[in-house]
Amino acid sequence: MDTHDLILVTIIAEPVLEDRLTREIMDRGATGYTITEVRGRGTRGIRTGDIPGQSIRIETLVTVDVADALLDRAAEAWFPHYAVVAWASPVRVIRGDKF
Amino acid sequence: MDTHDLILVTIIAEPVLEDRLTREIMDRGATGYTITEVRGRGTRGIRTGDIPGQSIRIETLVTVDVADALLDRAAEAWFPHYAVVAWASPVRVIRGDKF
Amino acid sequence: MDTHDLILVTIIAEPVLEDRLTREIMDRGATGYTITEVRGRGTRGIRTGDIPGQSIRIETLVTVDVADALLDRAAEAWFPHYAVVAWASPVRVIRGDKF
Amino acid sequence: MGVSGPKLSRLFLPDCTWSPGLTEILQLNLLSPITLAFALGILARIVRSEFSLPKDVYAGLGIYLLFALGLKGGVELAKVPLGGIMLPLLVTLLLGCIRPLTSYVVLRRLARFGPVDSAGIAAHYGSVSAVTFIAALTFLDGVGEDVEGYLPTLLALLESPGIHIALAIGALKSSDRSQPMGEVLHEVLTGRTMVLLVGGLVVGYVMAPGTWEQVELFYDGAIFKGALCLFLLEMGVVAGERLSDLKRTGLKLLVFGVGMAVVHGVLGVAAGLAAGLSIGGATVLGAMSASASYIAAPPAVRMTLPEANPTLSLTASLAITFPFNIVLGIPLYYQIALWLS
Amino acid sequence: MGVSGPKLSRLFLPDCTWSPGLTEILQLNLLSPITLAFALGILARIVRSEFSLPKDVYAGLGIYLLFALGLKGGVELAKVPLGGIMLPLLVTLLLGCIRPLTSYVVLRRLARFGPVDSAGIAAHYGSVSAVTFIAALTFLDGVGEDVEGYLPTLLALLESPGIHIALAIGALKSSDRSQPMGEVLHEVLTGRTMVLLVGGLVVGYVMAPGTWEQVELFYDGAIFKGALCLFLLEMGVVAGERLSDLKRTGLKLLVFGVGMAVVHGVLGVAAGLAAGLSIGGATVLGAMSASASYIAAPPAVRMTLPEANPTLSLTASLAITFPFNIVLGIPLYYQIALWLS
Amino acid sequence: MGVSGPKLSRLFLPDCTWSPGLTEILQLNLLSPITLAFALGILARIVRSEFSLPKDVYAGLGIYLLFALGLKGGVELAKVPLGGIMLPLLVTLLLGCIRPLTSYVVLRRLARFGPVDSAGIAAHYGSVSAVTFIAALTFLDGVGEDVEGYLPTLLALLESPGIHIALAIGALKSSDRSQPMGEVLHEVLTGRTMVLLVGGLVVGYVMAPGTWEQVELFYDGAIFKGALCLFLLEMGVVAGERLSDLKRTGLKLLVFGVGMAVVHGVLGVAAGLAAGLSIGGATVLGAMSASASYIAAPPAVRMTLPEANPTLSLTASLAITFPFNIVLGIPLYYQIALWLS
Ligand SMILES: Nc1ncnc2c1ncn2[C@@H]1O[C@H](COP(=O)(O)O)[C@@H](O)[C@H]1O
Ligand SMILES: Nc1ncnc2c1ncn2[C@@H]1O[C@H](COP(=O)(O)O)[C@@H](O)[C@H]1O
Ligand SMILES: Nc1ncnc2c1ncn2[C@@H]1O[C@H](COP(=O)(O)O)[C@@H](O)[C@H]1O
Ligand code: NA
Ligand code: NA
Ligand code: NA
Repeated sequence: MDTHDLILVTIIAEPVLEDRLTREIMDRGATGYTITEVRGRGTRGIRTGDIPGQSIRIETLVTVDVADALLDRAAEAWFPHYAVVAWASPVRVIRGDKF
Repeated sequence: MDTHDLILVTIIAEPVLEDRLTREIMDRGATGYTITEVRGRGTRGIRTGDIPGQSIRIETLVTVDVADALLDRAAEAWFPHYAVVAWASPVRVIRGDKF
Repeated sequence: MDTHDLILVTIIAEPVLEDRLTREIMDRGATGYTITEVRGRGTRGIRTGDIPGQSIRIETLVTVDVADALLDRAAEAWFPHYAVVAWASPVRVIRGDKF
Repeated sequence: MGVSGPKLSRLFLPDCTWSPGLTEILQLNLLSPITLAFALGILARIVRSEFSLPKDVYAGLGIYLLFALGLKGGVELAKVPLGGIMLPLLVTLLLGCIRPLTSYVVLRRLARFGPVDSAGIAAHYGSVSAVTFIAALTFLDGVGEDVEGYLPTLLALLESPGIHIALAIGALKSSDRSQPMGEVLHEVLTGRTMVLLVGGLVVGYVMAPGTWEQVELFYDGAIFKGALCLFLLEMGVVAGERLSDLKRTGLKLLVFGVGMAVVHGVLGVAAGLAAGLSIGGATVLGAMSASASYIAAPPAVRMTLPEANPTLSLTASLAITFPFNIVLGIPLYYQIALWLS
Repeated sequence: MGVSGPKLSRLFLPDCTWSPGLTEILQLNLLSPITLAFALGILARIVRSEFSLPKDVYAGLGIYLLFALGLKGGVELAKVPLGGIMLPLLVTLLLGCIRPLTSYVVLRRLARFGPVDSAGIAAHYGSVSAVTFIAALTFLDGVGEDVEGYLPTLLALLESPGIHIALAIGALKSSDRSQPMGEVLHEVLTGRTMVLLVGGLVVGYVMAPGTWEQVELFYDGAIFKGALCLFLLEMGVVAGERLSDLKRTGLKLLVFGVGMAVVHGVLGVAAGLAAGLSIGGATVLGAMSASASYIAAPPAVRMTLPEANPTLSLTASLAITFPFNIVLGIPLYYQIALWLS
Repeated sequence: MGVSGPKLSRLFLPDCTWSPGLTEILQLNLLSPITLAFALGILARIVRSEFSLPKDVYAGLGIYLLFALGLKGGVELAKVPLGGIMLPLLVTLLLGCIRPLTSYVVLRRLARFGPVDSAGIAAHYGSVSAVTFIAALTFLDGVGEDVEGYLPTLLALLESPGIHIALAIGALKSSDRSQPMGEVLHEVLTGRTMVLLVGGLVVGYVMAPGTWEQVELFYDGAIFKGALCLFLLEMGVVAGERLSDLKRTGLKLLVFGVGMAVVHGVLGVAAGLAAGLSIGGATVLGAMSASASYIAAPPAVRMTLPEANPTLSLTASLAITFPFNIVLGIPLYYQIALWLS
């Protein structure tokens, strides 16, 4: 079995950001992403919609370089004004050549 | 970019526990959490509701100390009687100072 | 508190595979799994249903051996024809004796 | 249509003792759309079909049914002098206090369940199933029997006391009381049923005259009954899913689920007649009394009595008592009401 | 029923100055099923009930209501000569351009909010709430007042210009314009309201004769009103959830939310009468003009003006202006239309 | 209304050859609410609107429509002697066996698709689309043509044989048969359509007399048609989403999707008339026969023939054949039925 070590970047964000975030993720070199509808609570409690606390959780498997680029961009462009939380963790992937 | 190493604690639990778990999570020092509706199967097959197998998945980014406190509490108070599964994994977070 | 180191295997797959995948997961020695409804985008863009992009995300906490068996099986039987992505990461579990 | 027999027989044939036999009534009930839809749902599970109503649609239908029930009840309540319903209210409250006790004693002494499991199951049988109530109304409508319009008020009253009494017993017997009772009390008193049924009652009661007619078609008649069929289709799926648990939970739970329903059903009918309810009204009170909760009670029990096995109580209320009442119980309580009156 | 008084009084009693007092009309509005359902939803939140309609059911009801509104409006639009509605269309467009400006100026100068927050809130008050519109129609139906059937066309026209004007102001004032305006324009113009309301208008307009009657029962009358009650029940829950924010956002937002509604309401009524609308039609235009968006505007503002605090605008439109209009505003605008005409 | 022309012409004007032209009928069909709602959905996708019905609401509407269809069919089935429908049943079964074969041969020989892709697409065209069936009923109702009430029975019969025949062919040609055929057979035979349509047929058939009337308003007439409009609105969105695939899948798939529909449509009309169906009934059988599955077939094909490209089959059935039938096919089959009879 052929495995590769990659980074799983997980981003929790306001739903209005979906289009922009996924576009930026793909632009920076990711080959895909997976989105889950979630709800939650944080320090800001920003509520953008008639259903407060609703967020999306974006996961993307990327190489270390892409992960860095994504997190840099997040720190710079999204965090100042939006309710966004992001983290990265190392994972082992099969079909790793695909990413 | 300013990153911090934190622990991501993930808890799968029966939906009736939502209020209690989130309260205890915040009480023990977490700054937030994210909840996903999930379904699953385990060894107990406990079914509490008219929709069997429905559970919630709570994720919270916390410091090592808070993670320990949470898992201790889980082992002691929730596991004996409830269908709860919990795990911890190290992650790298941006905006880490926030947690 | 009694913790164990286990592997968390996460699989993103087409919904039609749910029954087969969960059966194979249990057959190979897992004690349970958790399923989330997700949507996403990848390189194949395979669309199997009237709601394109809909997938399931299966998580299962298993021992290293079971994880290897699962990923081997995935590489061999599921990847050639189905839109499946899978990865593994080490986690620390309470109630680890249960798995 | 021989269907409207019972009522006609009493109106026009006072000297004649003829009344439709239990068989005739049973058959009518078995072939009603709601019983058949329920049976179809069970059958779908038995053949291991993956069919089920989407979660949100099922919840939405449930909300609609409860709110409709409340509104109609409130509109009718506004028409009767409050003094006239004091006795039915009192009798219902009594049933709410007695039923958890009878359930607990039977479970503990006769069926020999442990104290915590007994309390957990008793909380279910101390409360009530709104769908059973609705099915009873629909059945009586089918046989042409009139009922008091304010009955949903009694349903609202019967829901919570029994849960709390049973939980209090359980709390005394349990070593691990997980949740402060206050929280559970709050949860039950502000639950879905309370908001929709009690809320609907109040809204229906205070609504400006003439406004009910503007929405009646949506909340009553064919639309209500049609939505009820879809709801029961899914309840069949849900109940069918638990049929497999029946083997594990054993014969004594089966006997309890049926026996308790009949005992409480007869008690309810008798109490209803004693309080001056019509035959139809007493039948509905009997059906309520015979029913067991599967929506409000389970989370309350799970939170306060975590040691209680939820499979026992849910299988009993959902896979035994509920189908029994829908298929056989309701016609039986009606027959008993006819006899006793 | 004294309810149909206003209209009757004008038809049969030309010499008589009697008309139902504001109190009478207010009471009728307060005790309408939709106001009561809304109040029940708020109450459920106040007692911290966990009750809420499933997300998808709430969205489904909203879609049904908007599409029904569009269809009906389109069917009616096909009956009037297009020339006859040019003036109302023009007046509505004017309201769409003026209201974001009045809102911005009031917020900036009188209430002394920052420029970006002012623009964000003004985008909400420059747009419109479809539910307020529907509530106004239902109210007028209740008092027996006729309205122009094509009014949904005006609703569709009033939705978007105000958002874009306010966002343009905000973009000038903001350092961080996150989203290219083109994208936001696209998003608003292809949003849910546009597809369902404008799309429904077109479908209703071109539908073959006789086909509307085949679906009318589903899209109009009791089913429409009954569904509206359930929708308002959940809107009550949603608004109730924001009541706690009122403390944080302060008194000046409260004063703004009510005051702006009244000012815009009077403006709308006057504009409607000036454009030749009936008393009912002018009342509806007043209610529209007085209302604030909470569906189309929030994401548009969030995307273009991320520095604006969304709590302020949503609390104002959803927890202040919306309830005010539903409970007091609509009867008030009606009264004003009666006076002005 | 000239709309009821066709039927009237045959009843009252036997000597007169006038009948409404294809153009007239086409126009009526194009301007029906369901065609327009479908077009609106497609348009919403074309302008890249994010509008779509919530998943659960869409599924709930589909469940309602199928169950309503089954119930009505069952009630009607109970009225006809079973002997009288043997021939239509036989003919339908034949269509179920022939259509996957014609599809496979055409795909393989004329369109030159690979064997596995051909089998996959053939499984879709061997099965049936319930919405096309409903649209045909609604169309015939619109032109005032009567149909046999038991037609849903034929629909139920036509759904599964074709899938299994095509999958069997595919399994012979494929190297990698992933799923044991038994499992797939079970999945199709216990699928949503089977539970609701066949289940509904049985429930409707055995229901006690007089009970259908109690729920008829909910399951038939304006509510059924109104719900159908909403459903088709979303089907338009779903089909519109696949329009972009048309470019990739190429012209030959387009020609296949339309040509196969017409061939199967004519076959179905002829078979229906031969089996003694009315003009309306034969039209419906033609529409059924011309239609392709997009609910039951896709997962069955995906599980058994993973090498088959699902984009091909879904684009053909959903973005080509379905719209063609809704917009042009149904009036065409009707015209052919008029000619052939
Ligand atoms: N410590 C945390 N752990 C997990 N999720 C979090 C945490 N803090 C915030 N979130 C998620 O991020 C969203 C926005 O957080 P915030 O920007 O802090 O309001 C919340 O609604 C949560 O879903
Ligand atoms: N090995 C596992 N891997 C992932 N999730 C699990 C596992 N075991 C249990 N779960 C989840 O935890 C819930 C309760 O499990 P249990 O207490 O074993 O019945 C299940 O419904 C699953 O969602
Ligand atoms: N790089 C990725 N990161 C996260 N999820 C992915 C990635 N690539 C694919 N996926 C998920 O796997 C599904 C199938 O991917 P694919 O087989 O590449 O079409 C997608 O719909 C996504 O949900
Ligand atoms: Na209950
Ligand atoms: Na809005
Ligand atoms: Na299908």
